[in-house]
Amino acid sequence: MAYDYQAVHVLDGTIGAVPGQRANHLAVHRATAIAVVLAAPGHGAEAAGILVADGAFEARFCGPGEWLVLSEVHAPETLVAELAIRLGAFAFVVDQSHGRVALTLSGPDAARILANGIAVDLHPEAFAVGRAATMLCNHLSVNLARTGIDRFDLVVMRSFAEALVADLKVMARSHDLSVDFATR
Amino acid sequence: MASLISCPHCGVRPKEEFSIRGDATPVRPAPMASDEAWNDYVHVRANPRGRIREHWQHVAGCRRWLVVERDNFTHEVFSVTDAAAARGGAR
Amino acid sequence: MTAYRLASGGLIDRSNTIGFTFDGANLSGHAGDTLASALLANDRLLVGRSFKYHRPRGIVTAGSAEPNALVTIGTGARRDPNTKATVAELYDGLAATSQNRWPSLAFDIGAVNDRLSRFLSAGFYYKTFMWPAAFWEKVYEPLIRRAAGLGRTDLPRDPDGYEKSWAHCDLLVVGSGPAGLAAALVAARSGLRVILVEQDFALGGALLSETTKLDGEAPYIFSRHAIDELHGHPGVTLLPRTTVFGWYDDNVFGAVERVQKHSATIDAARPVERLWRIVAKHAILATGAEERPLVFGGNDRPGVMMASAASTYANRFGVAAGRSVAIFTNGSSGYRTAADLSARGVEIAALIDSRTDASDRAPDGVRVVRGGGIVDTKGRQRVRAVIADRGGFEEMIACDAVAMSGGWSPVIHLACQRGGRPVWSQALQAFLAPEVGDGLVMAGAAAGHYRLSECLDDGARKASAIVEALGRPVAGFERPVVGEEVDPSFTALWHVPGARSKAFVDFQNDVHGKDLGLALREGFGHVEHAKRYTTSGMATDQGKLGNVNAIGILAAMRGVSPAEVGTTTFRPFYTPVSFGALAGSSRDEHAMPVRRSPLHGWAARHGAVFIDAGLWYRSSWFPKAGEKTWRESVDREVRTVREHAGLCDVSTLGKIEVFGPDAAEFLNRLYCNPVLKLPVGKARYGLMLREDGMVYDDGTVSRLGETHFLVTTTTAMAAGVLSHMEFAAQALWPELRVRFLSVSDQWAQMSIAGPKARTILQAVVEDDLSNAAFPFLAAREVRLKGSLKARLFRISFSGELAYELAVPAGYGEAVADALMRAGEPQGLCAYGVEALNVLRIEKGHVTHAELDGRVTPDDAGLGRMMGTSKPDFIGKRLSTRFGLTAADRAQLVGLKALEADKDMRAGAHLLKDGAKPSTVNDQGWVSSVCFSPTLGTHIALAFLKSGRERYGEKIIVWDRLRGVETVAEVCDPVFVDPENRRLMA
Amino acid sequence: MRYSALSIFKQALAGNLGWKPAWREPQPKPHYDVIIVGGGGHGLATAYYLAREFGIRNVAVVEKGYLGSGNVGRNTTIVRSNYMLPGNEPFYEFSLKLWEGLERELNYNVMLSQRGIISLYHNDGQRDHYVRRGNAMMMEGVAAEQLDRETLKKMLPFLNFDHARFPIIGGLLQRRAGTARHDAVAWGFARGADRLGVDLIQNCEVTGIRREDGIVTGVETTKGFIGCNRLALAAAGNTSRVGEMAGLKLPIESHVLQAFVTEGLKPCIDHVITYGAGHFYISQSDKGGLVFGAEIDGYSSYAQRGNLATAEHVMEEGVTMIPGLSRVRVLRAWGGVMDMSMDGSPIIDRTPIDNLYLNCGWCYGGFKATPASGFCFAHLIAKGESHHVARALRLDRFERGFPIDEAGAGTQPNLH
Repeated sequence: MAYDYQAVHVLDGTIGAVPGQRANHLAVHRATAIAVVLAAPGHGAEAAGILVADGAFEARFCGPGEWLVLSEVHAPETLVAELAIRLGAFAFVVDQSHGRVALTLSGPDAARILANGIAVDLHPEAFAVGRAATMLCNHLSVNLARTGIDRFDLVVMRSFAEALVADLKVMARSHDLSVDFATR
Repeated sequence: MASLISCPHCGVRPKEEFSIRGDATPVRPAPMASDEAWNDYVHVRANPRGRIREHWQHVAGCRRWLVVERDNFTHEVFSVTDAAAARGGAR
Repeated sequence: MTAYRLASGGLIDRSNTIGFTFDGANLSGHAGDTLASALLANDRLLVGRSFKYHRPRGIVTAGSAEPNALVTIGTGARRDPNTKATVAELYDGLAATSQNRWPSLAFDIGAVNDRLSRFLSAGFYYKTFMWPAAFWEKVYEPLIRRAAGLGRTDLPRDPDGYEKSWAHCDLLVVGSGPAGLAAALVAARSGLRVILVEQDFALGGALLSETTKLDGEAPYIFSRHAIDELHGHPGVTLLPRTTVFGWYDDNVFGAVERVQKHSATIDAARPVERLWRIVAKHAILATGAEERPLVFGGNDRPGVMMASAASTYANRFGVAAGRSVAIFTNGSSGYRTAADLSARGVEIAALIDSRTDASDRAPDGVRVVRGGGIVDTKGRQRVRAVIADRGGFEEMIACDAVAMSGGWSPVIHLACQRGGRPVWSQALQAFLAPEVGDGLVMAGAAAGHYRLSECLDDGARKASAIVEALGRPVAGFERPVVGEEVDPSFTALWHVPGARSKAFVDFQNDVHGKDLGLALREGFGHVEHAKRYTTSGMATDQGKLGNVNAIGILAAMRGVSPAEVGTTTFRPFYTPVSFGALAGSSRDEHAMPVRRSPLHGWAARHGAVFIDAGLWYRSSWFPKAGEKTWRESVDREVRTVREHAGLCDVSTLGKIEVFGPDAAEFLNRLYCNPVLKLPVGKARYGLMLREDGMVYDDGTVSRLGETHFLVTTTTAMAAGVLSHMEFAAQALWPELRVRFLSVSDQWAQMSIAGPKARTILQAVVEDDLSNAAFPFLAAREVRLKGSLKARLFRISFSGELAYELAVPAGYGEAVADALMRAGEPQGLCAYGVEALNVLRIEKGHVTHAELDGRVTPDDAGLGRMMGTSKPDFIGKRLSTRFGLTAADRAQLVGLKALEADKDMRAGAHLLKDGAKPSTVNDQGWVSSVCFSPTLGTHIALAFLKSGRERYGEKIIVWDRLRGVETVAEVCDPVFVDPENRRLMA
Repeated sequence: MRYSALSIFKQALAGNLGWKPAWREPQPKPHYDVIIVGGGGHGLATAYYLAREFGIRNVAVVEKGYLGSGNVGRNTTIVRSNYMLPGNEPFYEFSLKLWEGLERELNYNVMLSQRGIISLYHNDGQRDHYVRRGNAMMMEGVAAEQLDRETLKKMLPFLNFDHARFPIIGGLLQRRAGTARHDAVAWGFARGADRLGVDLIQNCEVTGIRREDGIVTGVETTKGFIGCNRLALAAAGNTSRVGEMAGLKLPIESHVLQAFVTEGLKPCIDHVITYGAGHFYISQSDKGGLVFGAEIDGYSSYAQRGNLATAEHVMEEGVTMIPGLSRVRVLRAWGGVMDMSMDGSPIIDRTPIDNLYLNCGWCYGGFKATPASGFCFAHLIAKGESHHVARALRLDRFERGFPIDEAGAGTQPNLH
């Protein structure tokens, strides 16, 4: 007997979609491959160099010698494999495609909504496009990346995704926000 | 301190992103050090009023352990360094 | 037009009439009114009763220092007790009720206290009510409690929402009066990010009630222009209705914005209050100055108010404080009030000036009594006359209001919240803020610059200095031309001599001059003692009006300067802040995040009952049709596992991957048992100690590669263990080349346990699972049929042949479903943590019920695991301390119930048969209990003194709390399969 | 002068002008039998019991500020004896028994209000823990009751039973527990000690400890040298600083704990209630303010002030336990300096230095201990040996391996 396993998304049934494409939108990504790269001790600079120079991946800073790498095009296994090949002995690569959930918050009020739970100054001069860091959003640790003036990605532990979406809705209560899975 | 800590890796963050362990001055003795040295390490604290060094972890951020040097009366912070760097270790 | 509303003037919108109620009476006011101004306009001067003597009290101020006019606003679950009428913005449908009176505001039984007041002097309660002892709780205390207190609540659930927000700025300006506006304008024009906060609903501060002209116009015109300009700067945030309540370390300010406290209908989509945490590079406190009351006989009579308040009511709200107002002053401010009121057609009964040498000019036709003082007031619920004394000559002056001005105190509260002590200024006869460093400066009246021109200049100057400090070019600020202005000089007068009735210092708490005298007489002369003994300054206004007078009076009595007496400590909150605002949206079900296992949906589909375990919800048991109690379900699940097989969700266990050339050495130092030689592909039980030698956590260590490990932790300690490992790696042994990552969320993990486990698992796993190919403690990657990669560990908590299978979280449900289908012919059932608990108790396995932080490995029967030959591991050294190796320590044992009809339960203690219950005779406690379906009896794990020597002993399981005592037999804690045949099968 | 309803009546008729100071303001004598450093609750109680129980009256209490300026004037006034471990429970029960007779003993109404403390629990594990604790109390003869959810719903209908993240499933009640008026405790002991001849010396900061041949002979103070035969430290959060003057290194860290009070309300909460899903605890003072607190801020501090993040967290716990608190306004926050010990339990012991005695490590539970702490410390100083209920509270218990770790949190003081 062979099995064909279907993956379920942690927010299936619990996302509480707010339909429409409103001024601000929270999109939950279903199929982003996510890996964590841990630089081998003493090889932080080499690993960073390879990740940046490569350009094929979007590496987001988590901490010294630690990055989240997101990919919309790779499957989890291929992402890990490709990273491992490129990084060689300079890093350990761990698949976290099921361990994390990626979301995108966009819209003119995005920074204002986030300020209802995030202490980091999100003024574009203080947290510029391209910056990423791990930080607290209310009671949850998230990796926040600014991908545009009015566009942020959040990456959160899978088991906290439901709580994060609930929190973001409350944070956006005074703003116009739609919530759904990303269409692609 | 007590409202914000400037993480050397992540920048200025609110206190609640960190958890604190305590005095960073005692150094773990060698396994064969005296009973007194071990008792001092685990139990005894100088606890001065004024300039102190404490271990804080940036748990909700980069998860690094930091040494925060600060005044425990004025709450002024003098420096925040990575604990491993403070011990001269690799990252 | 209502009784005291002036015919014209003020910043109220007379075209917009607003209806409200006070104690049920229908009244009306105008948009722009406060509740207080509207009540005054309606001749509702009596608004409350004082705390102790229940004296009738009126409106004293026009701001946030108000001690008397506290009312309850709102009805039902939206009642806000103790709300200051003087700052409450009037809105249509506002329903206010008075407090601390019974049966009515006008007739209050509690006022009998006033008649008895000489027996109720400061601290009287410390000296009596001591006999008979039982009377305190039964009689005296309930009486005191009922008489005390202010507003009423029966703690209904709040229907409204709250929000919190962070804000960042170069400059925070607190207060939107002349100094604040000037500062904000300079900073905004210079391109700074500015936040301007104002506690009032209208921006403008003193400019809204000031009459000195700016550029020839009413000053509020200037403030409107300034605000319009500020609105146009993109870097400026204006926050009216927002009070900065606290100044915290690193120049972080707490502020609360009243978003919807000025409306009868609440928009549920928005918060009613918002808490701001403002991170400011610099801050300017332009908080103004508070006028001081004068301490004279009868100074609490309704109708007696601050002179500045009388001016504000007239100028800003178009309300007369009275028809004929007596003014009592010790400085120039009283003359300004006289001018303001006269200009609006209010009669001045007299202007009584305590100074003999004043040169201020009163408006034409106003009678001035120089060198005089009020010694008493007449009237009951409204003043109708004052008795003025000049050089021993007394005179009764008819009036229906008294405006008093005792000088000015800069509002320095925030600047003193971080330990800085106020500094007495002899010149200003006031306390000024201490120098607190670059981050925070005072400006305008808050800095002791009282003249309007000085306020504007000072605000602009302080902001310019900040712009410069930030390295930016300073934009210009051209101060408007200031008309004739007042320099409010005064001669301090702490206590008006010759008081003929009580002269109050603290209005709300009914502290009068004599109370302070008594405190001093009894040795409570230190300002903190005096405060605590008399309760002066401890009311909801925190002494904003009274404290400086109290200090002055103490100083005078002690014959020292107020500087020597000093102030009490300034602490948050500047004005009271609701629990709701401080808590924000983190309440009820959202108090803490919910975590659900990747198998949650699977468990739910199988009918699981969930319990919370830390932040997680875990499946507890899976009731089947016909099962009436949880025990029936759990017993069935246990039997099924022991006889067939069961599947249990163990995804919530912490999982940490460890990498690096020194990974083995690192883990060898972390666990008390040896790890170094663990072969690749094998797992091992691991026990972690704290440095003090007590057990911290247990779990498993699996070696997935030479330099790659996976460790598991208990659900409860997952976060703690990760931090502990990070500490060890970063702070203790940074030289070790090791890295790790929590992968808890990546994996759905299920335990398949029972004699049929292998058969079932083999149906979905490609790899050979035979005992030879995959023996006990094997741990490695396997491939599921259908090519999904998984991790498989042959470990057992239940004592059965068991495996833990981990698959990427999203596939968890599908794999669990496949296993359930594959196991159906074998009798596989889903089982929950309750059954798991029974299984592990039967097997004598410990959890945190046993490992409670006070237990050594030896206590738990795991002493053999200690790798004592290892050179070092965390906890090694202190585990050899005398007390941790003492022979009479409580050791883990099993208990078998001997009385079938009596319950054993966890938390019971142990006593020798026949021993008298006492702490000395206490032999230990029961940590875990279950009914064992396998043994058909109740069994327990317990800690018993020298327990391992006592197998076979009959012991009393003593549960006096639940009234159950029963006898049990002490035995080995492993009840099932001590030879481990089952798990090796 | 003796206090009574009659004295109040008489004095009132005389315009309250005849009241005498509650204590003298003496100048220090050159030498005392015993000097106690610290004029807080514990120091004053020690002085009182030294004089009253053990006949040692040539005693001075030296206080750097005003009497009661430390934690006795800065706490949440809770009095209870619901402990679990044998090293603690008899001691705190002894204390509660002393509380029960304190008012008549001191002729001072400290307003002990035995309104009961209810410790809520939220899951089976917590229930078992509280049952273990309740049975430990009953072993010591201390009455405890287990309350089920239905009983709690009747007693405390305002609790969050139905919408809580962690539902309340029961509680442990000690009826004899309650609150007392904190300042009055200091004042009552001060007055009592003064009447027995103890010199209470305020505004007198100890700046050094003089030793001759290793033996303590007195203290240098801002009012000059004062000699003594025995020196007793009861300096709470400043213990390490005073101890350091004698070369002592102690198992103590000083931490800040915030407490809060709301505006006055008519009676609405009649018990002391503690929240098991957090650390929140609350009661209502006789004046009507709700007095509450929760966990310590967690970092070393001598600043007597806390941070906003902790305050917000305390409020979150508060409204989660009692949703109706939401619209109640918090009036004031304050911070005390806690002498956190390494196992969360106190120390009443001799020190390695002759004639130097130590009373410290009260963490944030010192108020309830005040009478027993004073009594047992006085016993130790007077008799040279520990009172039997305080025998476990030794300084050397850490190195010898006999911690009294009520929380099971190990040697990290901010976790207790």
